[in-house]
Amino acid sequence: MTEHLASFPYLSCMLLSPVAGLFILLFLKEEQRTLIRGVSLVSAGMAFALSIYTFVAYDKQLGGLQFVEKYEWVKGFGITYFVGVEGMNAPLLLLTGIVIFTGVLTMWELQDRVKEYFIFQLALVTGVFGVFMSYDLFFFFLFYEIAVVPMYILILIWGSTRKEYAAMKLTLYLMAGSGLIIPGMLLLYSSSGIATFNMVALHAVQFSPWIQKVVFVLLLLGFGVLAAVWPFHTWSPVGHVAAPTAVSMLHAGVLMKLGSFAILRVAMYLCPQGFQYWAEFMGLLAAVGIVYGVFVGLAQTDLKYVIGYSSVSHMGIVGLGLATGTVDGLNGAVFQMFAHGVMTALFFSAVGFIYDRTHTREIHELGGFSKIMPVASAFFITAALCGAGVPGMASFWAELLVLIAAVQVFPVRGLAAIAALVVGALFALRVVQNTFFNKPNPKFVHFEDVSPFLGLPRMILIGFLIFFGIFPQTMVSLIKTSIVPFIKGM
Amino acid sequence: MNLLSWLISPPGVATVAFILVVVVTILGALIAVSARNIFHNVLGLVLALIGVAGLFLFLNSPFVAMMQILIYVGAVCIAICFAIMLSEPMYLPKPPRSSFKTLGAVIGAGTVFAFLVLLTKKTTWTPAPERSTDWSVTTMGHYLLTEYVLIFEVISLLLLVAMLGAIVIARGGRGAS
Amino acid sequence: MLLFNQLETYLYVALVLFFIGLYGVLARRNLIAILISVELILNAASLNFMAFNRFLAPHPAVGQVIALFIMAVAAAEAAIALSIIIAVYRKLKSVNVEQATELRG
Amino acid sequence: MDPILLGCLLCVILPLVAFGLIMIFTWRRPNLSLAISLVASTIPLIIAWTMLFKLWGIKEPLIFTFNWLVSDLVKVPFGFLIDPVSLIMLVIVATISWLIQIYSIGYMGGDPGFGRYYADLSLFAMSMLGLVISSGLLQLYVFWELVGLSSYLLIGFWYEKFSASEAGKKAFVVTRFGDVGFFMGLVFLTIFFGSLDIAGLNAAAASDKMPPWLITTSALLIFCGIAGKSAQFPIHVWLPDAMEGPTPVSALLHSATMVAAGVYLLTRIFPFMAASATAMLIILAIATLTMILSSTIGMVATDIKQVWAYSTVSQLAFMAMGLSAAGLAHGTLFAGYFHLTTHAAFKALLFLCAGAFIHHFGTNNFFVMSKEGGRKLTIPMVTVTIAALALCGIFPMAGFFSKELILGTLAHLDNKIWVLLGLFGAFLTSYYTFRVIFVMLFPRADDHPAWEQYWEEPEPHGHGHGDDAHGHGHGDAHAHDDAHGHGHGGHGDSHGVPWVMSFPLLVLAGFTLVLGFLQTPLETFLLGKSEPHEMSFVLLASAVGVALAGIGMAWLDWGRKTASWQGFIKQIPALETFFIQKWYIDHFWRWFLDTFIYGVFSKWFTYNDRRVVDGGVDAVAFSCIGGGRWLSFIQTAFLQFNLLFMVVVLAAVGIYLLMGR
Amino acid sequence: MNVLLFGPELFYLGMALVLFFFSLQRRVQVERTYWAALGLAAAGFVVALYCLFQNGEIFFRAYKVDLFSQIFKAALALGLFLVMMISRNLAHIEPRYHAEFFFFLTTCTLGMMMLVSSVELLTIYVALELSSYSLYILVPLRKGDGLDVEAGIKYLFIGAVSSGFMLFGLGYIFGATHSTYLSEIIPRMPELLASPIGLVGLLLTLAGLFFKLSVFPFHFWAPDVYQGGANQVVTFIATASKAAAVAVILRLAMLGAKYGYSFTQALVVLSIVSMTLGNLVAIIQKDFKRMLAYSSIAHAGYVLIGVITFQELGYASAVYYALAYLVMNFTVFMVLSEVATDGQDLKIEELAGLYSRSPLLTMSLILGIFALAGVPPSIGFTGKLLLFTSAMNEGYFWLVLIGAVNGTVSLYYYLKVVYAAYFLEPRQGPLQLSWPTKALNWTLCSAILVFGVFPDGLVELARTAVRMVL
Repeated sequence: MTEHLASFPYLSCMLLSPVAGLFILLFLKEEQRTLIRGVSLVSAGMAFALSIYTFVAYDKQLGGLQFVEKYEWVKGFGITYFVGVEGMNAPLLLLTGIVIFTGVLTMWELQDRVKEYFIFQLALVTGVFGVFMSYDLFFFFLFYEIAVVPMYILILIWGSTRKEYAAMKLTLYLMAGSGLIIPGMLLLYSSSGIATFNMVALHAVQFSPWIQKVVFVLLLLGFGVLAAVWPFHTWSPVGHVAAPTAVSMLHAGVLMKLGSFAILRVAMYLCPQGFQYWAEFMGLLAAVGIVYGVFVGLAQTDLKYVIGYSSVSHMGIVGLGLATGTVDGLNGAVFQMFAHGVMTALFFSAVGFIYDRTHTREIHELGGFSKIMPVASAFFITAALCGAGVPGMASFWAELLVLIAAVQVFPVRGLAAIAALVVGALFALRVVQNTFFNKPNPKFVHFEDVSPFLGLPRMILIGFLIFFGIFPQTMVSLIKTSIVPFIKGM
Repeated sequence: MNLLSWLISPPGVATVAFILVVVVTILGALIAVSARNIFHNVLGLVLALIGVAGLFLFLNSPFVAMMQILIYVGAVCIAICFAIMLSEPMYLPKPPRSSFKTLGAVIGAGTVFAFLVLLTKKTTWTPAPERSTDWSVTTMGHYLLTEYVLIFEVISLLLLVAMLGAIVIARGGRGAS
Repeated sequence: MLLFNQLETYLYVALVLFFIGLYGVLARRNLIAILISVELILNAASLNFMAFNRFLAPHPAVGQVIALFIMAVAAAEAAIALSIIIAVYRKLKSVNVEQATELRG
Repeated sequence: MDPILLGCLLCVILPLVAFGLIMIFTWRRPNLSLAISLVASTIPLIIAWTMLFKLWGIKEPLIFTFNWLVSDLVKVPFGFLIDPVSLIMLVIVATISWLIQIYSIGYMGGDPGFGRYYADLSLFAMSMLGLVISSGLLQLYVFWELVGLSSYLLIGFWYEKFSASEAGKKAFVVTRFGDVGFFMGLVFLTIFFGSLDIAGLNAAAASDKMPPWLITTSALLIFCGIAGKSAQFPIHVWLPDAMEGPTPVSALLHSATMVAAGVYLLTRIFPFMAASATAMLIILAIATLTMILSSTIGMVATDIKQVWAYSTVSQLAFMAMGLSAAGLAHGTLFAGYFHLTTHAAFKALLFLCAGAFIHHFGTNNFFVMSKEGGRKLTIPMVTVTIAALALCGIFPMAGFFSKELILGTLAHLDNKIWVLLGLFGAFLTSYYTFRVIFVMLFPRADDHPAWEQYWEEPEPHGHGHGDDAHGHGHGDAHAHDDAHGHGHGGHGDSHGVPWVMSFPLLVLAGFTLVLGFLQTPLETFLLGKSEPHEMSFVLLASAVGVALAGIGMAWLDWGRKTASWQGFIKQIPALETFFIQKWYIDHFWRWFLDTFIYGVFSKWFTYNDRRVVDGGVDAVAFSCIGGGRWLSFIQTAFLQFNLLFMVVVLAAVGIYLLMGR
Repeated sequence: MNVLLFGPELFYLGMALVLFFFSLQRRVQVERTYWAALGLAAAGFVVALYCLFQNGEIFFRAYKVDLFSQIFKAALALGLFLVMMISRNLAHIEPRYHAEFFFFLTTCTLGMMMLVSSVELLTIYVALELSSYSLYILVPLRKGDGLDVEAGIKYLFIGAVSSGFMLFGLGYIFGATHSTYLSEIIPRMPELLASPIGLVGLLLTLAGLFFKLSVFPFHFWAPDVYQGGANQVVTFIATASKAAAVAVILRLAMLGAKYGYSFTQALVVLSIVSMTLGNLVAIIQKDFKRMLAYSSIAHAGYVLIGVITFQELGYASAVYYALAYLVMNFTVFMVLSEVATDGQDLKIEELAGLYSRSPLLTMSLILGIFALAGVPPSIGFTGKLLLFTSAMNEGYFWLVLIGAVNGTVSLYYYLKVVYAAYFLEPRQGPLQLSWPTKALNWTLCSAILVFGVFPDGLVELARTAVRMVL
């Protein structure tokens, strides 16, 4: 892969702007709430701006790895600080920027332990950015865990609904995943014979098929936990339900993508033969997840559970796309990561708004919210329609690419996934109908609608969904620049 | 007949004496761990220590044997006696021994014992190719102050620590209570 | 070969002492008796050293020095152990090791 | 830029912009929203007509394509295909949607969701226009889905009403059911053919470049989508329910344009579909069944919109019959397509008239309208009669010509059963249509016993179990007791129909009268040549005869002074119940959904998720804790036990070392 | 002879004497004693750092001064200094014994310093005993109602039996090689390990050291002593003495390297059992220190992973990890002893509401706990990953897998601490921290982060150091 060094450390700045915000926050007092929010917003905004910049400024003609920064880190162990942008991670960096920026805005009204909240959130985001931009396994894994662990505290303190159980379950489950990742990753390192964590260098090594098989399945399962691959998904609905709004947004929107991205970036990239061997299995899990997610979601009565299971289903589409191993499939998978990220963020931010007001998410208790809060409802309905795969939204294209590729490679699984779209529609509309339509619950009629300021983050999300829904090529052409060489390299 | 003449020959006498010493040692050790009266234990220990000192004699080092008697019998055992007197009164009824525990101890210790015996049996010991025959105390003193001088110094510190510690710990409660 | 002129004899005697000492440590209740047993173990060890010294070592002085050091260490250990045992007695009113059973799990 | 291309782009973009503007900024301000929407629908209207006149007589289709999405195998072009077929449809859609927008000013005036209504209409206009001029099937699918979305939004426009939101959901899900088939067909074509270009597909199928199995499979799968959109058996069930939407919406979407999109698609890829005789035969069978089925149900409905809805279903089926028969008999698409055109005019008219009545009387029950003096609304009454005549195929209305053509095509088939069934359908159509007309025209005296029967609305059984998990169907769509009580009170008084509402009626009535005589020019335009249709007088006579017989039957039952106001079907109560229960198809779907989707899959998957999958995870966690507790017993308080343990382990390790050597 | 070679030891000897004189004074001068001890400890750390790059052999080659030993000496000096830092409030030690308390800490440090430099078996033994005896005394020095002496007596006897085993092992090694000098033993190792007696001798010798490190099955003292000992004493045991044990194990285990497959296997098994047992049992603990004891057992298992590689990288990782462990464990203990203002034992739930009682301590606690759990970007994460990496390089796939899974299990109980500190509502008022404590907090936190993110310097240092022992 060609590497183009950065003229200016954009990526490090992107990575460090939340860190800088975090450190400033450490020295602020809890009482200075406005300042705290401001600092968080600025640091998130900087990251957001930089992520947009890298997305736009990435030279598609040039291709390869751009904005590269590379420093020796630990010589004895072959660890380098190696970050870069290519077609497949630029969208995800952008996604992270979007979600964190809107997430900070969404949590603007937080009153409880504001300082700590933003500290942990920024820490988490640092990890997410780091994972997406790292090309060194060590840093990849380091950031991966940074992204996971603050979740515990975020859910524990600012969460709801069985939050202690959920926080513990989520964290342990994800860390159990990394219990599989470590051996897999290190097996690659040790059997490469070149003693480096540099992924690009490791990619050049021909690992023996046996090692590839072992490592791939370890990484698949390990990262698969975070990607909520069936049957390792049960933490996700529970965790989403318990987490506070912005954390759910980040978590479902971005964190789950870490898992699938890592499967692509690490497992498939470094163990192509392992991937060939396990692709069938991976496709099976993904297809089961797609079908399973919608059916289980159909029976849920808590709004966030519903979204949680829809995430399981949608992440199954990502998995299916990855499993195909074709250009279309991978394009679609990456696109779906982005689209699902924005969509779920929108979902959760809409639900969070309603929950903040009503303190319930039971579908039975809600109703007629379109009357009470037309704008908030519109946000949710938009997300639901996007989830149901309505064209004009980004996720439609992603699903289209994945499903076509899937039918091509795994006909039965692909067709099952397509069939699940019906239930997916039923599932999304059922929620919309019961929550937003019908007669309003008199208990809630006095609530006010979203203020323009709080509507802004949601509008940003919708804007991105629709923009990439109408102009999918802006995204796909970018993703393609890295997927095509990626497939060739396999 | 042969045996008798052998017995009165110097090696025979030495062997008999050796066996006697060994028996004393082991008997003493057995008393030290098995007698129910704690004083008997101490006496058994004394016996065993003296036996070991005798063994040291057989091992060509009267100096160490003397030190053994001096330090162990003269100091350690006396200290133990003091401790006995300072602690539990002798007249208290003793709880019955638990056969389960004894069995466990025998098995545990026996395993290690058997294992080490087997090991010793298997091993062939090779003496050093060149062996000095200088058994004098002077040489020992020389070693003590050259090669082992560091340990020698550390031991003194160790003893200081032990003394101070013993004082602090043993005295501690009284002041507190 | 004479009995007392054989390395193995001494090693076996040391092992027997070790065995008895270990048994005492594992079986006795009285803390002082346990200490006595520990002394036996240490004696066994020093007997080992002396035996190796007598039959194998290049310099006969080394083993003797070691034996001396072991004695000193044992004495120090006895001092500390006894003082702690007295402290135990003072606080628990017993020198029975089975009375000291607060810490568990 | 090519003016044609610019025009096409404007047709798609303007309504979209209007939708966005209204939804984001002006949805609280009715007049502004209306203005935006009207601008965004008038310009396409002008463009459409201009293009029709400018391009009248083109031979070669105009194609403009750009890359929309280029992945690897999947290449989605965005483009416009302008040929006679799409031009005519473009004009129909633009015109009717413009008329409806005008009409709605009156109909929807004062509704709190006025702005949103126009936004949704704009969205519909955008997607329908886009659908019509799509150059590729995938692009068509995109707009197809968007049409479905706007249909969902408009049906559930009065979302506070349970039945309305329910119907919207049902419409979306049921059509999605068909669309999945459509999508699968597209996927097959993409994979095995590689392109979804409409012109390319038609050419390839026509020139035998595709394997027959692929054509048949994809054709049938695509027909699933057509069946969903055009409400063919067995997934026609959403359309009657869709009448929950505002009546103009029903006129626009659920009769004239959107539901016709299915048939339009069939026309669009007619050469491709026609390449598979098997598929054509199956389509013909399904369409015929649908036609008979919906006509019979239409005979017993008491809701005027229901009647028209079933009539729509049957007419769509009739078009499909025409097309598939043409496909089987190597005919042309003209018959079906012509009927589509005429039907758009007269069915929209029927609905708009119904809307005028509903708006005026605040009820959907035409018996009630009749009693309240429905015939006094002159313009609607006259136009509805014209439209009804057209529906029955009475000369000189437009319907006469198009129906005649279809029956002619059916008659070309070797098996005459199809044409007989077609005639039977025509008979039923005339009967139920004039049932409505006669009831409206000739109300009985106030004390007539028949009122009792129709005044009392049957208890709708769908509302009883309408909790969230069972949202799907409410079987009976009769109940409209509170039919959109939004702001109609003010209009309910007697000063007739406002001009914004009567104007579209008159325009459409004009079309209904004129269109039939444009048959030849249209055919020339569409096919490049006009073949003289050998008019079989037997057929002509039987067609008209059957229509008249139907009207006569209706007269006997409903019209004449002494009519019993009992349908002849009353004589066979079992059959009547069967029809009233809509052949139990709704029941079937309800049962299917409850039993399989909710009862089996959803329930058991959920159980499995909680107990097996999640339970397994928790079990691991608990076993760790249990293991910790168990292991903690090693750490007894007894020093000597610990020592023993230590010694034994040490010995074990030592023994292992010795053994290992 | 260059005095600097023996500089730290001499300094600590002098320091011990000074404190000894303090203890002889009739008047109890708590403040003065403390400041003297603290000042001396600080000076000692400086001396140890100053002597960091000394190199040479003294005492007739019985004592080797090289970077390896000097790093550990500096670590020990640091450990002592840190423990002194938190000994301002020795609530559970009689005021009149404060001087003795510091004295024993010093002698213990001295013993351990000698331990890490010794290359002669007997010196190792005696130095070990010196450090152990000081600790035996320190544990029951606590004011208490019996737990302290119970812990003390258990500690003592387990230690005595272990050292008995060790002596036996030393004897066998002596018998087989005729020498007590490592430099003379190493050349004979191949033939020695060909006979079982060498292996068993080595195993028994390691028993005494494993006792120090609390590796299974010599771990039994740890929970009891951690719970029964005074907080500061336990801090010292948990930090400095672990580091010393690691150092000497690294030196000695080398003897068995490369020759004994089964020897390595045995160590692997001990490592696995240690971490599994430690982590599983820690889950059910209520007492904070007791939980940390089990965590230390688990960590002993982790360190062994580095030991059994017998390679430069593995050893370097083990050194890095030992140093990391010192810092992170100390951080946690510091918080513990700051929260336990009366010097009492702390239940985990007594950390309740720490976030509002003292945010700074909470930050330290979180960082320390996360470092122990191996969560990035902490020193613990880096250390653990380096350990795993080097083990994987040697092909210990299953070991790494089990180690990594164990990491997950351990997270459970570490998170329980976080849970208590962050989630439960406070039952007591805010904690006041003195400025040195605050500074200490910040320093430790930054150390945990900085060395976790920028490990290169430390790793290179450790690599250079371990080349001395390999």
